[in-house]
Amino acid sequence: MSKKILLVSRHAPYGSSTAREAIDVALAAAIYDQDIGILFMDDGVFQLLKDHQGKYINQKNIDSMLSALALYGIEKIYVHQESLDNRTITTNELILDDLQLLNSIDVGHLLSQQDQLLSF
Amino acid sequence: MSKKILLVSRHAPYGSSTAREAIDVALAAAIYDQDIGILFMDDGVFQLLKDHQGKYINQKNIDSMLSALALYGIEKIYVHQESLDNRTITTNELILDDLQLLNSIDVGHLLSQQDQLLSF
Amino acid sequence: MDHASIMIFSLAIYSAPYSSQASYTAYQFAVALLSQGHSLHRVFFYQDGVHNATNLAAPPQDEFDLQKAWQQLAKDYQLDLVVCIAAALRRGILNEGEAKRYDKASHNCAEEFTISGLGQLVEAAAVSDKLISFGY
Amino acid sequence: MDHASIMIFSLAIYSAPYSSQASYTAYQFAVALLSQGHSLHRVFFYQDGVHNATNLAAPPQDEFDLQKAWQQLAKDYQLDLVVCIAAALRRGILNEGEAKRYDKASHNCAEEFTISGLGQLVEAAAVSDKLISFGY
Amino acid sequence: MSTLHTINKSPYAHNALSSCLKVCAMNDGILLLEDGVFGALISAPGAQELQILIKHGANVFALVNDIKARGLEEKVAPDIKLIDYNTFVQLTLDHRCVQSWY
Amino acid sequence: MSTLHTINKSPYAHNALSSCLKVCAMNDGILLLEDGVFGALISAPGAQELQILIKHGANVFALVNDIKARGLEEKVAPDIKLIDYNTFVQLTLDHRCVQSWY
Repeated sequence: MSKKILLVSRHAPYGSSTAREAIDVALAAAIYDQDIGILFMDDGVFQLLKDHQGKYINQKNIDSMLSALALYGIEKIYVHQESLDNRTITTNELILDDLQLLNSIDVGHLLSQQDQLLSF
Repeated sequence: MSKKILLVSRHAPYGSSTAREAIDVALAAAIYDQDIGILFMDDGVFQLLKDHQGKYINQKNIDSMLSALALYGIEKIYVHQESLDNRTITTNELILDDLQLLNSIDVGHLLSQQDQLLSF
Repeated sequence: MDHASIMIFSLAIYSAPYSSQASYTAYQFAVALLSQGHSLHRVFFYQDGVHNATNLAAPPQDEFDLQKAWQQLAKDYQLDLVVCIAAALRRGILNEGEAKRYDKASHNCAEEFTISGLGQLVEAAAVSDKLISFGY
Repeated sequence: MDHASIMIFSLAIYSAPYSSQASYTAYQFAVALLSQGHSLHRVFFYQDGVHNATNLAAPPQDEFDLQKAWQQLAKDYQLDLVVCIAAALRRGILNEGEAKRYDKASHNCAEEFTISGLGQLVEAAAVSDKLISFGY
Repeated sequence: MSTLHTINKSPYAHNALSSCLKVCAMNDGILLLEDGVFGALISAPGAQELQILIKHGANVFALVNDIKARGLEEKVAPDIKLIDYNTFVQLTLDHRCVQSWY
Repeated sequence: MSTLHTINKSPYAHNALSSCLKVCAMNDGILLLEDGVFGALISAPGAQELQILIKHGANVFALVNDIKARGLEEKVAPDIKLIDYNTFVQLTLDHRCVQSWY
């Protein structure tokens, strides 16, 4: 009963709990052995920046939660290139290495090839 | 101890409760005899459109709540002209008559002349 | 509707009732799909969606009571309404068992709702034909 | 700080803790103004801000517990923490009196919080030098 | 197969619609609902892109209950189809997945 | 007297900052906080207008705790002053009123 599931994470970290609670869903999907991928786009790409210091606002670091994705066996991590470009973020500023950069058309294709989408 | 208070209402009606709960604050200020004005700008101007039919989503009509403003003695009702223009809304489409239309510079002046701002 | 076209839905609700319209839309979507004879496997309440499960809301009598509406729909269709435990604990939604475990004097989760883990969202995604998200 | 420069603040908080950072910012603002010797006339909780008043939240032990922090700050400084009754009833935040009035089996408003009407926000605007809004 | 995109935020205030339009394919569907129905106005941000998508075969819908609640019935742009909750359910069946932009 | 404007939403996602910039006077102050601090990036929507305001005498601030939490310390545009919660309190005293854009 395993399905191809993509989690779409579009919100900035810290200002709201959406980014954090989306990661929890990705990790749960990995634990339950689903075929899960995760796509970061729009302000969601800010989650991938290095050097978060959540302690300054009494929150846990989002970037270290994201580092757990690989430990949980989540290998399909996609990033919308235009979202990075608009924010003048380069890939060497990002916490994760094994990212697949997608243009907008590729994102549309990726969405259309899933069995389920989890929108955050 | 009466102060010059301006309530700023910037959110669209119905999708969230902000617009509705802002009006409740304006009415409460009028009851407690404060010198209260209300400014509609950004998506807040959608609250002023005629012919709301909240019953279709099981909500009370915002436009009829706004009609109560005059009954409560709230006479200073300001609308940001550019917010109307951007939404191609003309003044004859609006529920209230005694509106003061302000350009952006006037809005800045208005904000600076208050004793308190209530931001919604 | 013939049997072959019956589809299995699950809904994921991420926003609080009243404050946001999204829970209301999800409720109307649930009513529509059930009236068409489809199956609703689960409604999963996450993030601020957990506030749909409170039994302490007392809205004015002339307003639509969404929390009560969910409870009635659950009774009518034997729905599986599941509240995420991690999201609920952070937001102050507890059933009797969790209240005891955390030494709280009271509890407020309506009995038609089950408190469980995020695995229930994942399982819903796995076994349903359609999972629809309702965000804030 | 000399006496003449002591100012009277009130804060209006419109968003839920945890889900939004705004309540946390408001808390830090309150701590800062109090540490500077200013006066905090009232903190008024409205819209989703009423969830700051729950006594049923049980966040993980390694996370900051904002509800508890408000309660402690209220004790330390004899703060007037007021929850809007209309907003609270719709969202399932009740004290013992309201629970009885609405025939609810339990209540969940921490004792450091008072439930009252919107007039308390208006009064705070009238008597304070500065009213600061913290929105979602 | 194609995707159904739902948008529940006003395009005057949020980027949900504009982000959706970047990745929306010609055979996808777009459903405006809740405050997203302000995107059905002729002058709304993204309205031109919506009309171009429609000309190329995409379907754009708006929940009629949300349109009526907000008093927008007379202001909806051409070729945006007003639908009810039952049709919303059918749309989710006509598309492979639903991406909710919020 | 002048107004202090606080913005707590990302300018990439919301219109809070751009709306504020329309009505902000030259002697006003702007404070970016929470997700609003993404507006302190050099390339953010509204960044040019912020720089123009600064050149004309307006003061633009960002809460340093929010900047650090998000890993943005090295990316803040010139002349945006990083401040702590104590200075936030002082800013509310230096201005007549506070308008919160959210």
